[in-house]
Amino acid sequence: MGQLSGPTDPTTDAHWEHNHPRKGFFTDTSICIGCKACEVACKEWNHNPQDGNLELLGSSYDNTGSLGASTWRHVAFIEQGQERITQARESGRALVNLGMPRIGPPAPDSSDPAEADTTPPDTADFRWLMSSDVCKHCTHAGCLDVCPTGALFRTEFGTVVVQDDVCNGCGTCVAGCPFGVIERRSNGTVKVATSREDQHDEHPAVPNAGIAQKCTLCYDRLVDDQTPACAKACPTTSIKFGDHDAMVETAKERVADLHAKGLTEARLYGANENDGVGGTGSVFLLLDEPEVYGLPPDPRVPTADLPTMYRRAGLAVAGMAAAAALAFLGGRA
Amino acid sequence: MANADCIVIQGSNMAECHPVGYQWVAEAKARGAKVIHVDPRFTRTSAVSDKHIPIRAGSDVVLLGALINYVISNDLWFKEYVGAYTNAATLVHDDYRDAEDLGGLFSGFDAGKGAYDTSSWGYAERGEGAIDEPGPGSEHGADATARAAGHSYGSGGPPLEHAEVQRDDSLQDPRTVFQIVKRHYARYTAEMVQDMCGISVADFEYLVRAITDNSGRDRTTCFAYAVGWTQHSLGAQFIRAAAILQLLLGNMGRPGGGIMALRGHASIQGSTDIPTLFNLLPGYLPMPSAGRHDSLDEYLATIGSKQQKGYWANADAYTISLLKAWWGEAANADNDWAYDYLPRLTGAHGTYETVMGMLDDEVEGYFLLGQNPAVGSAHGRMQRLAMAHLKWMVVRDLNLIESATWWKDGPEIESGELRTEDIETEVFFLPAATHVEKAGSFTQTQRLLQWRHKAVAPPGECQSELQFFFELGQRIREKLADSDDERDRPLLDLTWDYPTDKHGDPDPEAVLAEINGRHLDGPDAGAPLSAYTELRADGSTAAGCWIYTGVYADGVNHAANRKPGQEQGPAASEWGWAWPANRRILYNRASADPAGKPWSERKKYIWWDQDQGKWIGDDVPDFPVDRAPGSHPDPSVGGPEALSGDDPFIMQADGKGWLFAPKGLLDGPLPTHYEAQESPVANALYPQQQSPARLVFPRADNPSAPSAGTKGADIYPYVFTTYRLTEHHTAGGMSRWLPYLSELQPEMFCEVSPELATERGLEPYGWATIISPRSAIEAKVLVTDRMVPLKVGGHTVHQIGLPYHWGVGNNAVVSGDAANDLLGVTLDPNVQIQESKVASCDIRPGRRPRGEELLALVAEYRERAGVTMETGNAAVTNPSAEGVDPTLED
Amino acid sequence: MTLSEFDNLRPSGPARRRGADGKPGTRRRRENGDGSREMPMVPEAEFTSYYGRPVVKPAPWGEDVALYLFLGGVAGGSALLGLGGQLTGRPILRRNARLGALAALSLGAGALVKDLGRPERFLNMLRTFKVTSPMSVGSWILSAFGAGTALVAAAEIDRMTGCRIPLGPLRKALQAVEGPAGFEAAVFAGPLAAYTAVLLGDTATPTWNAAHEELPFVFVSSACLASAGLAMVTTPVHEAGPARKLAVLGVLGDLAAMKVMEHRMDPVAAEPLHLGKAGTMLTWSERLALGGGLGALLAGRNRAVAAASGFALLAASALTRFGVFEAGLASARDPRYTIEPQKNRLAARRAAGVSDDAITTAR
Amino acid sequence: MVQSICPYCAVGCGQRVYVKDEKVVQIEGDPDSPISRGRLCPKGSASEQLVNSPGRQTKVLYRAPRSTEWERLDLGTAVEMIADRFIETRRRTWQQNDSEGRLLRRTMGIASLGGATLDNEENYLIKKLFTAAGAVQVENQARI
Repeated sequence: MGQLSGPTDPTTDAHWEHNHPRKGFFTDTSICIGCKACEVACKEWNHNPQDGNLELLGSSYDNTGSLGASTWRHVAFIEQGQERITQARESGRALVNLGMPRIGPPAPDSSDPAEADTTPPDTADFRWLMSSDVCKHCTHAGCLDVCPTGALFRTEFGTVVVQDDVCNGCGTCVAGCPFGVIERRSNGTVKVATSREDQHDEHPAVPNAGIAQKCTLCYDRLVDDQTPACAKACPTTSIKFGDHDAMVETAKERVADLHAKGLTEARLYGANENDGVGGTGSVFLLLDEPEVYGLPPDPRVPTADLPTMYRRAGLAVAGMAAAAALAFLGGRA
Repeated sequence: MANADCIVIQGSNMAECHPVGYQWVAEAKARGAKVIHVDPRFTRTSAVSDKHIPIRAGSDVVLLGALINYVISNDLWFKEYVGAYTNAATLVHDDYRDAEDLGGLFSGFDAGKGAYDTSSWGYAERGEGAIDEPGPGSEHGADATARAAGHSYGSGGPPLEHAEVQRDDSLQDPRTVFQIVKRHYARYTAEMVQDMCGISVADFEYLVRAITDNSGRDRTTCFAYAVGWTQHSLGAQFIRAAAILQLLLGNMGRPGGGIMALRGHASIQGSTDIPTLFNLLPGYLPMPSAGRHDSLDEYLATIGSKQQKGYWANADAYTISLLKAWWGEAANADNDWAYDYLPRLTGAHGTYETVMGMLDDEVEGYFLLGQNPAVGSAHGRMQRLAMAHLKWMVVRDLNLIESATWWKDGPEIESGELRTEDIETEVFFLPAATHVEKAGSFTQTQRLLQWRHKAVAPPGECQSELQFFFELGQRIREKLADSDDERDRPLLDLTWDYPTDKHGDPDPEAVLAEINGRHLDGPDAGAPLSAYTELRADGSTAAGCWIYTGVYADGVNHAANRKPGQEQGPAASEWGWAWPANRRILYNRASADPAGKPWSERKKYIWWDQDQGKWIGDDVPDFPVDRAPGSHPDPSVGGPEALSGDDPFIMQADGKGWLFAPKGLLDGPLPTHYEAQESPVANALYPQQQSPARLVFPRADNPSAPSAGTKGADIYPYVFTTYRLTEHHTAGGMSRWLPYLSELQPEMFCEVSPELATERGLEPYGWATIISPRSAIEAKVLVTDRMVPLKVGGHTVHQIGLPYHWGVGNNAVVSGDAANDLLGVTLDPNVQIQESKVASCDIRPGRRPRGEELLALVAEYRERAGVTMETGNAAVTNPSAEGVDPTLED
Repeated sequence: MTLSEFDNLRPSGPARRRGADGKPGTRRRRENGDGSREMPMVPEAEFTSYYGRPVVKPAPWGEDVALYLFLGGVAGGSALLGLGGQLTGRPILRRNARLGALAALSLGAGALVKDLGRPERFLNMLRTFKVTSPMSVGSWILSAFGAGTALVAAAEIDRMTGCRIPLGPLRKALQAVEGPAGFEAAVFAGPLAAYTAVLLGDTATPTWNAAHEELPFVFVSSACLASAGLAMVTTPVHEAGPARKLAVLGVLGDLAAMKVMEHRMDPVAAEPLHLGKAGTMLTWSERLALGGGLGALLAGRNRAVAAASGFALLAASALTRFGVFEAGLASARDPRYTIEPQKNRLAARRAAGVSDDAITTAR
Repeated sequence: MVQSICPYCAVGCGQRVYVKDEKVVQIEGDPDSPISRGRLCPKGSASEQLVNSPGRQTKVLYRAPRSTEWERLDLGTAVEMIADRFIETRRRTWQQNDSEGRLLRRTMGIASLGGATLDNEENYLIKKLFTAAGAVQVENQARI
């Protein structure tokens, strides 16, 4: 059993004897244009079936809804007015100030991004946030930890992948993911129009029905030294792919850049190896609180508490045995 | 574009419609460029711009005019550039009267014909009078409209007899172009912008500061537009207005400057270069018109005078080479190179006239080649009803589009207007090949030809258009082989002998070679031409499209050039081939100052190298390469030889950039604000409401809503604008059949502001019915703060956004009502493009009625509004205020 | 005006504010049309989510799994009773408990397999042993428990049929291992009853996860009272004394553990235990347990009362499992249960001066 | 692998088409393209589905006058029928001269509307054939 929480190199933890650097995404939502090329490129490459009921979902231009068994990239659309923008800027500024305890009033230090010129940039009374979500490929992956069959495994690139031929669809991983990413694929079908000419009757059966499915970070492409499909397609490089360390570095530079421009609402998500999942393989730059994008504000890999749980369970077992003993030892009363 | 310091995206939703092109904007922005989006809606482009400025649809000329006015009155124009490279100093004819003086009309308006006589707009000649337009007699605007004349100038300006013009380099003479422009826009102020466009003074000042701060020697501003500008009754003038501004600021012909047209389709540029357009022959040569081009000499004289400056002076060589390419030996000096094999135009024969011709039973047969007019063309109802009048039609597409199935499941079947059993039309559906199942070239929006190789054979009975038309041509020629009818000669004499592969597929490279052209005589006979300058008017060369000459130079398919971008300079001249002559920036001579030196080190592109005695730089110079900056040849020699060293605009007849258009436009020499055909706003600038020269079609089946100030305008109180989404492709033929795209935008919707939703009781994500004088459609309601009501002319204007990708049918993965059904047909007189970006409507909650009740609803609205065939169709709004004798009106 | 289709699911709260200045021409402020509402229980008033959509996904488990939770407990407790009977010479109790264990186990395991996405691959559970996976650990526990239980039950059946099953020489072996097998099954009985609590606790499902410390106690208690209940139903009162005692102990443990659990859980995460279907089930579970326990304690020697109490206890246990199961799924479906406890604990850590362990960082 | 160009919009993004057993298996952006640098929009990314779409029509269909249904037709027969109709309509609607005796040499009975996703070479043949046949009403998306 490897480490269950805290900073670590997941690849080493998984006993890979090699030196592939860990791979990951950096999704910079500040330059996302919401085109959904990532969603389509992903489906195209992975042959994921269409899902949904072909209806407007009632969430701006997002008709995908969330990540799921057949949607491994999901673009969120959020419309916000000035009040919320101000709040976001404030909450971001509060983050900047965190861990910088001061005595007395803040010193007028202009190099401090929290105190930098924060004249709001031009479009401030309204904004439309777009963000492409994906599997986080956590350092401590809940799905992977709880998988009973070994179908989920840690690759040599530090990513987390399902082996379709091993998974028996127990569904534990679905509940194990703090981000709601992995899902068991139902055998929903590719919906087609009512009337088609005869030759179109046959539609490909939904592949991998009944088993857990999620982003593989294009494992099949990585082994061929190819960029994942979504990152390759992304027209504005909002989705960047590379060595995890470099991605984190880029993300940190970018957020510093935006702070310098007064955009204190910018913040990183998943770039901290001390967080509840040991940092994520997919790092994001967000412009508001994570929950606004449907991301958990303080995720924690459930397995981090597993030792406690086993201890408590052990105690309970002992209690049960004691109760049984007590029941019998009372004699034939 | 990546080199720009400021990018103004207006009339385009670039991030949404051209996501990959947008990477260059994103890159410029990352480097510090300011990106401003001016658009009625807050779109995905606005979301990633520095600023979004909401504008009332159709009021763009007011804004651009005010920018021009601001630049002139605050002395912010680029003096050296404007003085040397534009026609600012040129004097205009004495008879010219501006729209400022005539209540919105320019001099020469013929109210009877609803068109301009443009002769008074000409330059003043040295001596006296105006420069005559070449060719026999003066052409009336009404006739020019019929030729969609504006479209013919895709590669340059219209002709002038010669370039000996009167100038006043001090720009003080009131007859100079500069003074005329200055006066014309004097009333286009920030306040007018606020009143007409709904843009606050602060936002206007932000915009003007961004543009002027980023123009000049060191910096450049770029404008990007798309169909948001072209699809208006004054579309061409929107673009002209931007061009005037860009010329004044010195942003034309320079890196990071210019006006970028963002076209919607893979080869839409190509399909105007090699036009499937009624009024053009390949290379922007006009189709001959009866009465105007009855002989080859007349024809050539009207295209380009031998005495004018620049490359159009050689139109004879281009034309005769085309005739040689088509009719080979049958085209010879004795029969005027088979000029009479060409059919003649007698009026406008554009797609909308064609549709009306169908309704009048004049058209029997119709080919739809990858086009879905039942959904994608304005006034979809008229399109479908017209198709029911055809004897036969051929639909070639990948999927069973609505234009192929309208007889079965179209909206008119549902409403009972048409009965399948009564429709006589024979319909042939022929499956087409996709882009990977055939080889060929696309020309993209920056005139770059890129070759596609064939990856696989088409499945089943699918065929490329190339193969289909080649075979169709062969069959027709076989069937007519014995004909001795003279009318069949052009078909029988046609060069139609392309080599084919074993499947009978003609070799597209052979076609490309024919387009490129070859030598017919002399030592090089048979060899491919390498540049259009090699074309001759003596029958010794043949070329199917002169502007593409060079693409097959040395027998090499340069469109297939694929040197990786990362291995070349920024102009990437070894990837594909750009016409003309592989130039990436047109008129790039203007990137250097009159003396030939770069305007600045930062914006260096093409410059004069004194030692080598030629122009050099990052691109192919768009100029005679050895013409020294200071040279001043005798202008009377005509042609390229007459270009001075400081005449960068080599396709214009005087070598200058046109602030004022003395020729070529049919609706005014200067962009002037008129309201759209249907508008709830009165024109605050002039008594004249709509463009007087717009093309209207007063027919019972093409009614217009009353405009502001007339009775019934309040029945259709809202403005709607149509647009597209990233996830879909035009009429949906290539997207609504694909599950991956359909699921991303599954249903037709309309975008409305919360205010409008409250006003009309619209439920978010519920249904609404939108009613225009033509039709009514239903859509899901997307209530969003991205739509903002604008305060215009004292009242609130609500705009409704409608994507136009859906259509009614049973075959696609997703379907829905078509926004284009709401539109009527009103056209820009210059290019005959319809006005589909703005029109009037009403909206109410709930789904639309079905069957006959739908027609009753639309009729009831028309009745309440008092709509008649005349509504909105008067050429002159207020004759007495505009100096027009009202008796001349029809 | 509402902007989200989820608005009608929202409890009526304070009227949402509209943009204050509705003047045309200026962009209005926009309230979060995506699920914000006032939170009475939490000082931080704002609750934001993405259009009210869940953050975590509920386990794709149907009621089969809840049934298994219940039956697993029954089986485990029964094995203990069986061993007790074996050791203290209560043959009927022993027999009934052993058979009960096997029956519960078979049904439960069947339900579990049925719930798999690919039931034909159920054996893949045993291709590896992963201590980080309670499901894996549980599969092995189940197997081990199953081995002993099957043996002792086989022996019982053989005895009941008067040794008429043609076992040949195997009968000797079976009789030889019967005793040790009873022990073996009992060793895994407790873990069988308890591991399912870890299985639920070790998820991101808010209510389950928040209950992870006490849930094992609830589950073993529930297992005790259920198995005791079964024995009270099946076994004559004269041999069921220990079962009655175990029932009383189980009820006490169950009620206590439940109270402590609810008390120690994050108050928001505990809400689903009281709401809706889960709330109803857990309320009735408590009542039935109490009733069953009192019956066992006061009138357990009456066969009829004993049987009724036994049924009540079985039902109580089933309702506990179904209730907890359902509460968890409900907590996963509403983003509030994910977001609020997380925000609260983050704020609490920050208030305590821990500022380096958040997933959101400014640099 | 074959180099191609995206058929959707006028940006002209480079594509790489991967073929296996005479079937297109994948279409991706071409990183060598200086226009697109390997990137594609959602439509471009869906190109493979455009080619292999389950809804794609691969057989010739014919609807006879007044018929309520499609019927199958052989490709050769269809082209033959179209050629016959082309010639007949052209003959019937031929205009040799206008009222003033000026040459027209055309038919107004045949029209075409082409998409702008056709190749230059295809447009060239269409324009050439129609012009030679005197059919002037040739239009495309550029005006729509």
